[in-house]
Amino acid sequence: MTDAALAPTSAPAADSLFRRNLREFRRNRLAVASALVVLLFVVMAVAAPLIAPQDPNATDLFRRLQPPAWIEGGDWAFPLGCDGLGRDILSRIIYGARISIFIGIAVILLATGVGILAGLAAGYFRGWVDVVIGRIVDILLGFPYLIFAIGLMAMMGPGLVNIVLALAYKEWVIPCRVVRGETLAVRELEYVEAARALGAGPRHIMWREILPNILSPVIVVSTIRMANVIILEASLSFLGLGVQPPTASWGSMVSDGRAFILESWWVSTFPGLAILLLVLAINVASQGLRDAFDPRFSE
Amino acid sequence: ADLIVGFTLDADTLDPANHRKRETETIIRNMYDGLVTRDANMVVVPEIAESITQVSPTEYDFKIRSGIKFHDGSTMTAEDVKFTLDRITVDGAMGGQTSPRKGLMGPVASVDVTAPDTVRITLSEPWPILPAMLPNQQIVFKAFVEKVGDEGLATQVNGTGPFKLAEWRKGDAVILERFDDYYGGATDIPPVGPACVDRVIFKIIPESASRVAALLAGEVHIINELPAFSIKQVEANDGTQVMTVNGTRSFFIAMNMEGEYFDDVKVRQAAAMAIDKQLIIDKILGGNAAPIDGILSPDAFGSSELPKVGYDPEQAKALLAEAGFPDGIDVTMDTEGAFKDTAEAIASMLTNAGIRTTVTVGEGAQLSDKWRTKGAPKSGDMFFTSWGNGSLDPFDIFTPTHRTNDRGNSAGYANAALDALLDAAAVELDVDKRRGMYREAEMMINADQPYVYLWVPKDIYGVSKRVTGWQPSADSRINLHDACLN
Amino acid sequence: MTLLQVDGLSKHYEARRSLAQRLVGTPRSVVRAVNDVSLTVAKGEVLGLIGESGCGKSTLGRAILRLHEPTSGRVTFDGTDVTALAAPDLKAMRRRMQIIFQDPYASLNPRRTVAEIVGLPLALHGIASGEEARAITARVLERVGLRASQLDRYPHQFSGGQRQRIGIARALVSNPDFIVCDEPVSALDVSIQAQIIALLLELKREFGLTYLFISHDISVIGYLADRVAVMYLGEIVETGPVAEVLDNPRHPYTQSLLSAVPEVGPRRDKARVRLQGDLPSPLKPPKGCKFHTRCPLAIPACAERPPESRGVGPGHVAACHRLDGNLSLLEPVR
Amino acid sequence: MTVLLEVSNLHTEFHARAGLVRAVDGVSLKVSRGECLGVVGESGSGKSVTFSSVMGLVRSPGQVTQGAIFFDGRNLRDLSREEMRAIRGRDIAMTMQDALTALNPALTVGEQLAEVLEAHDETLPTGRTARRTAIRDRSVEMLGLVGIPSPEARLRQYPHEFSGGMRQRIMIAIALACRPKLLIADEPTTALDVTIQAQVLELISDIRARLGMAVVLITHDLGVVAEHCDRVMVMYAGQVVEEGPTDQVIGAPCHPYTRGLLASIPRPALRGQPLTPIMGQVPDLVGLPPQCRFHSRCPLAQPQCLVEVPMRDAGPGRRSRCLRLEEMA
Amino acid sequence: MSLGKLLERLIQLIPVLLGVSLIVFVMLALTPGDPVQIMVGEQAITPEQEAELRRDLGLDRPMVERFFLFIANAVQFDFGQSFYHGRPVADVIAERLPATIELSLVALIVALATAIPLGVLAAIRKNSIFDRLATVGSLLGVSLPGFWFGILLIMLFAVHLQILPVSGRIGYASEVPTVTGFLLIDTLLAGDFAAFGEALRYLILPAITLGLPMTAILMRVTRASMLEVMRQDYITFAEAKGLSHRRVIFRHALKNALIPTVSVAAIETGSLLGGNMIVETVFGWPGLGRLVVESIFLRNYPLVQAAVLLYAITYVLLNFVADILYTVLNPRVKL
Ligand SMILES: Nc1ncnc2c1ncn2[C@@H]1O[C@H](COP(=O)(O)OP(=O)(O)OP(=O)(O)O)[C@@H](O)[C@H]1O
Ligand SMILES: Nc1ncnc2c1ncn2[C@@H]1O[C@H](COP(=O)(O)OP(=O)(O)OP(=O)(O)O)[C@@H](O)[C@H]1O
Ligand SMILES: [Mg+2]
Ligand SMILES: [Mg+2]
Repeated sequence: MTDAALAPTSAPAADSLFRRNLREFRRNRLAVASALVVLLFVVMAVAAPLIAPQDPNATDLFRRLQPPAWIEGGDWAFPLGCDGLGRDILSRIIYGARISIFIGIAVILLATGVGILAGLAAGYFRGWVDVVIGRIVDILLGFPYLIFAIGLMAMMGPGLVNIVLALAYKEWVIPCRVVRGETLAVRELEYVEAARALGAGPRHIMWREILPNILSPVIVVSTIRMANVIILEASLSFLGLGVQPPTASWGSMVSDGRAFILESWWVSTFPGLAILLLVLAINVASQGLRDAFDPRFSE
Repeated sequence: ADLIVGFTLDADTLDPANHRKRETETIIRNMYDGLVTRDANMVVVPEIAESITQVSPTEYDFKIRSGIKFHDGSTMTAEDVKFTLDRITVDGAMGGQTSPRKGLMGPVASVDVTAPDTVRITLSEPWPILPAMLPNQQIVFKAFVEKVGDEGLATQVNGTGPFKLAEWRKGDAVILERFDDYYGGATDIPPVGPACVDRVIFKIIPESASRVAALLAGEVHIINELPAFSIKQVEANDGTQVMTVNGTRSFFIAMNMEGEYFDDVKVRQAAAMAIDKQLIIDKILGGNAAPIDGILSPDAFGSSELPKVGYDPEQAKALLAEAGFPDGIDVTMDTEGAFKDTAEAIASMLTNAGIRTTVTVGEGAQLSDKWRTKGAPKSGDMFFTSWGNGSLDPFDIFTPTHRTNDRGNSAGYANAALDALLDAAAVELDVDKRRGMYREAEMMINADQPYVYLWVPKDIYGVSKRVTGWQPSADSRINLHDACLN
Repeated sequence: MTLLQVDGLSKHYEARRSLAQRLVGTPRSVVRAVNDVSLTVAKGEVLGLIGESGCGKSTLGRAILRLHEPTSGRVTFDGTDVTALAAPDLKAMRRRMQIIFQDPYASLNPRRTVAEIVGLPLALHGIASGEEARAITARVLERVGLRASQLDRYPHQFSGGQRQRIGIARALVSNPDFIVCDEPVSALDVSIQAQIIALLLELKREFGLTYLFISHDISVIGYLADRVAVMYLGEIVETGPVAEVLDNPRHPYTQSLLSAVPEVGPRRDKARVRLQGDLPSPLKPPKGCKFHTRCPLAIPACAERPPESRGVGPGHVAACHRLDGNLSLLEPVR
Repeated sequence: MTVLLEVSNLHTEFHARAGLVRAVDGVSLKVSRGECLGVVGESGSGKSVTFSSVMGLVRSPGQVTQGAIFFDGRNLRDLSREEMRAIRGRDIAMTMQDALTALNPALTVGEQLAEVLEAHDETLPTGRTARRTAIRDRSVEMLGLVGIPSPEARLRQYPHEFSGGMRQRIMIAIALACRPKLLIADEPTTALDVTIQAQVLELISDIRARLGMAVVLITHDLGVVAEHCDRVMVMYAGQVVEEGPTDQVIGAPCHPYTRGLLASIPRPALRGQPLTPIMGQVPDLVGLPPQCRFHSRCPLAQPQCLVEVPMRDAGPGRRSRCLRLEEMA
Repeated sequence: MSLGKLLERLIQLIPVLLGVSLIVFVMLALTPGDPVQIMVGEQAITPEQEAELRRDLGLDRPMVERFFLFIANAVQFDFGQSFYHGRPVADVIAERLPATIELSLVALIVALATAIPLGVLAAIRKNSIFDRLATVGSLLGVSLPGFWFGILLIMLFAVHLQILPVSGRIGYASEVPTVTGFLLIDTLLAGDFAAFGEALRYLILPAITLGLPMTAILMRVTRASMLEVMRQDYITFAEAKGLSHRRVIFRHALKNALIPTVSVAAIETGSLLGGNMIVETVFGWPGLGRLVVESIFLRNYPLVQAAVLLYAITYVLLNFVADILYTVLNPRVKL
């Protein structure tokens, strides 16, 4: 063959699809800013002991429902005021980030892991595997979410691990559906057939050929769902099934504080805003991810 | 005018003999009257009965007022009273089912109509508190029950109370209408006569913030279970005020006497000393509770001044060290979600005194499996809980929580002398003697400290200033017979 | 010497019916994509396979490789009955029988580098690994006209023609004897198409390869095949040496196909055969001769029974009821 | 023959992620009434964009930046959106490559046909029922014209209920519904099988002859051009590189690209002889220098070719964009 | 739609309902907490009375027997007696269900009615200020914890502005005869327009709280699918036909763009129905959700079982409706 056949292509050398997508993502300033906010929250969670001004669990009934610093009766040592037991709201928000983010990440990791396994199996093997998994999915979807969560929590008792399980039990259905759909599409593609023609077995095909190609929609969906999980944890708290005291989670803070909302609005409003901000940031960032990594989904 | 009550829970059923909830009774009680009732000071007074005579230790005669009409205009007779009481006390009297309210009637052996206007209740053994328990039962119309059946009674009302049922919007509201032919109610509680307002509506608002909001917005005129922290706001609001009444529910912490730490009375005393009750009452309960040093509320029969366990964390630490725990102990305290706040405040006080306490919030059903074990072995360290005493008689609070292996004895307390004393007091007819026996019992438990006795909170109501003639009552009933709306 | 022999090969696709559908009695629907096909390919030969879209060309190619399990029939490759092979032997056989796909985009995994894609057979069959595999891969890549420096790039960094070269390299790396080329050039532009055709012919000469070359472009087949098979609705209607079939087509379908091909060059008044109607659905193929619904020469017998294949010249076979009449659509009618 | 469409020095650009794409770079062309112009070129050479520009359908991020488009004496670039909309579908109609994607899957064929009549046909009666019947009759007539059997019933069906060839014919029927003066057929047969392709192309030729309209036939396939077009225009990388009467261009191309294209076509006649493909590949349109675009692949390339090459006359009715066209004869 | 397909659907329903019943049974069985204990509470009860009560409630039988009994009765729409209400579970649920459905439907309608136009507009004016505002708004919508937002709404509209009611379904001035249980319908049937308006007023806040996240999601779906559709060849072809912009957008684009919106709406409505107990609690809405949550805590087994089954049926039916809508929008799909 002549050299002419080797004329350079437009793409720069040694550039993976991943990096190209990342570059694309970086172009989206709002998304980058949001990703930074998320990062900030994560750092805050990790470094909580270093940055929290007060012990988050130290109660002081004399400071019960103390307003934020800028309001009459406030104190700059407790910038966002105190809750019903006189604990520093800011410090609890900082520590609460640990729980809320942990729950978000743990649930999504668990759900995505299970979802990928089930979805791959259903989409690749089809047949009865697909039917069985499909029915399980139907059953779970037909089961009202909160009822199941309440039942599960009542069954297992409260506790962080149980909250994660109660939230993950159905969450996996979503990645599962995505993975199954994508797998059904991808398994028909010629490169999968090519791998088979070369003698590759199902394991290789599922893990090496199919999975890498369906990961980006899964990641996109998972990040969006993470936002949802953080909100759902708050709902569980509302029903009295949240984390154990004195641990602070944003959800339990909002839900405990809602009783005071008419007179001491700050107790639930600040953690509520923290949820709002983090969830918003995750959503914006993941929409940016979606735009960059899976243009099919976006405009 | 419509008087609207923002109320926490809907009635489960409108059948006076087939429910177990206080909230249900509160609603029913405005449509059905009982043989007797209680006045604002919890004194039992005749209502449908004109007078009560104790004929013998086990026999009570009730003379029935004449001319009392049911809502449909029929006249009530002694037969209806007998029918009502039989329905409650005879096994299987409700279509094969036994009334869940049978337990409230004690050892009733039979109910007989001895004269056209007299009903006699015969007990199988003396039970001095029968009159105190009777306000919990309401008279139904025999012919009506036979017509609509037991199931029909769940949704239809034909009572003798000041209001008749207009409409029951399940889960939303119970709408009552004034019964114009009302005989007037207990003569001991003036004014007597038909109700003041045209209609009364129990509007169900379970979420307390929403209930308060509804009061402030003028949508409702009375709300129950006003949270203590909302008092200021209700008072600050122009048209509303706060009304309180001493409650009947005692709060306490059970310490597992079968457990590894609390088997030692020193540790139990240390716990009691570590807690600054008054501070919690002031700060969290807004001052709306009476501290207690024994199980009985200050208003209850037989209560008396007891030696106080003062707040003294240093002494608590010393006691702990004496008990062999100089470095303190690590324990958990179970409680229901509703009391999380208070429990946490207590836990942090205990922790300060070396009893490092973690609060575990559990669901009521599970906690009762764990703590109300009727003598079965217990696990866990502490249980922050409460026990109600609607009759204000020690009988239904002291015995269940302190008698060996009784249903509410969460501490696992076993004291044969106390058991004997309680059993004797239950059937003692001499009032003063009985009072003395309970004093003795209180002193006994005061020494053993199986529980940390905390307080009896007041019931707090938010009330529109338009409402007159209404007073909250200690049994947490909302009797709207005399309430008017300006 | 016969390298590949296909006997009575069929591949039917049956739409899955759920239990519920079966209970309700939803009728089964079967696509007879390939129906009782027999053919042989000699070593070193290029057999062209032409036919319209959906007639079953790809299915036949894949059924031969057992990428799709044949419904019935037998494939013998170099004396081995491929259809009877168990999994491990089949895997070994895959080294010798390869395939190149039509779509240079869909046939390369976008998440894997060229080295991984081309080197995959080496890893799967344990031929080589590590540096050795890389060296082999680089060599093959250079052979198909790419640079070794491009080994670590991803498919999207290549043009369509280059991607097709990667696909060819992947098929070549395990040193196969036989390659199914499933329309390897139809997605490419004319100028690129010529590059690839030239490459395939070079490789064939160099490695003594045998091709089953699938295409719907008669010009391409005419240019590079030794023999040709014409397919219609899952069946082979005519086979023969390429010159024979193109110059003297005997089946009316072949004839109309040839006449429909637009040709570059001075316009000559060639006789046109205008077929009526569209390709019948393979779900409900016509009875008898499958072409009879569109055939200008159809007689009642055509609708009743399928025609037998008959020799019509040296190595030239056609399946038509009306071969005897020696009719040809191509005689100028006007 | 009078000129119907005259495009001069048309430039259309796209602001893509990678940079500015000059998809159409100085294209000029003429189409006379009743004539069939073939447009050939490799994928991405700007064939479609050129004629989208003519129809005013270039969408963001694309933009027509320069040039004039005279149709029937009016410069289309000066028209308002509404005026342009009135011309589209009535005077200039277009068919697209893939009929399955070009027909709306959610609407019946009848509705898709009727709406174009509704939008443009001024001869329709105004009364509601009369109008409806008139539209219906016209629709039936159009489907009949493109050879769809039992058109009345077919009007109520959806595109997916038709075969590929029929869909293509339906699209042609829609395009022709208002008897346009110019039909732009963008690769009308690429997605079709040979036998069906022949049917459709003949249909277009037929109708052209009957209605006397001009046709622009965009295609990859020189064979199609050879058989159906009067004149041909060859595009390469956004530019026209050669144009002229079909037999002349195919018989004696005077641009090395055209020549290379013709030599690349495998033919049975060439069996055994090596093909002579054009080496290399189409250049990327981003940031091309202003020089001969075929230079890197051209067997005749010389250093002096590295300049901007204009279209030059190459005989009667023929033009070519090659510095060395004289040497090619 | 053929009868066969309908039958097929019904057959598919069976394993789902069986599975749901089984799970709820196992769940309740494994959950600690004894219904009898909870019921009796602080009251005194003898062991004999307790045994009798257990027998009355049917709790003395083994688990497996109870399960099959439940299934056998459920097939005849008999779900047993509620432990607390002294009446059949079916009656108790039937009284609460219309409120839940009404709220969910209104929330759904509000969500669709705002999400679709907003989504279309955002897509048409892609990258405009409006588009960005709508995007941020929709993200806010899914980021708010519902109960918190609900209470904020009450504070603002009911307490401070006093223009909307705090809680309940309708005022008590008028008496509306119950026909369907749906107040909006019943008031109209009664010809009482004032009551209709009042019922609407009571619906506003809960419907917004419940519908907001869904509005946000649907808006995003509509916008994305609209943009996707606008890129399709058939839109270009419609433009090439010289059709008016309105026709291209609403007739050609929207009809296709609604397809994903419908399927997402179906899924979301399912979670709307099953997840509105929080909104019901905050707004004192007398729906089923609240009752079920209470019943779980009270271990009112028959009620929980029946309600869960009902939710599952509703979910399946909703999907069925979505399927039908799907075929209307997308003729390629055949039911
Ligand atoms: N996996 C499958 N399931 C069901 N039917 C299939 C499947 N694959 C192919 N078919 C059907 O089998 C028939 C033959 O398909 P095949 O792909 O072999 O045709 P082809 O001749 O290669 O067509 P093309 O020229 O379009 O590639 C078609 O009708 C097709 O719809
Ligand atoms: N929306 C767009 N954004 C960016 N570039 C575009 C866009 N549309 C077209 N182009 C560029 O314009 C150039 C010409 O495209 P055009 O569609 O006209 O080619 P074509 O000759 O019609 O090719 P084909 O034969 O594949 O249809 C291409 O290089 C393409 O990359
Ligand atoms: Mg194929
Ligand atoms: Mg094009």
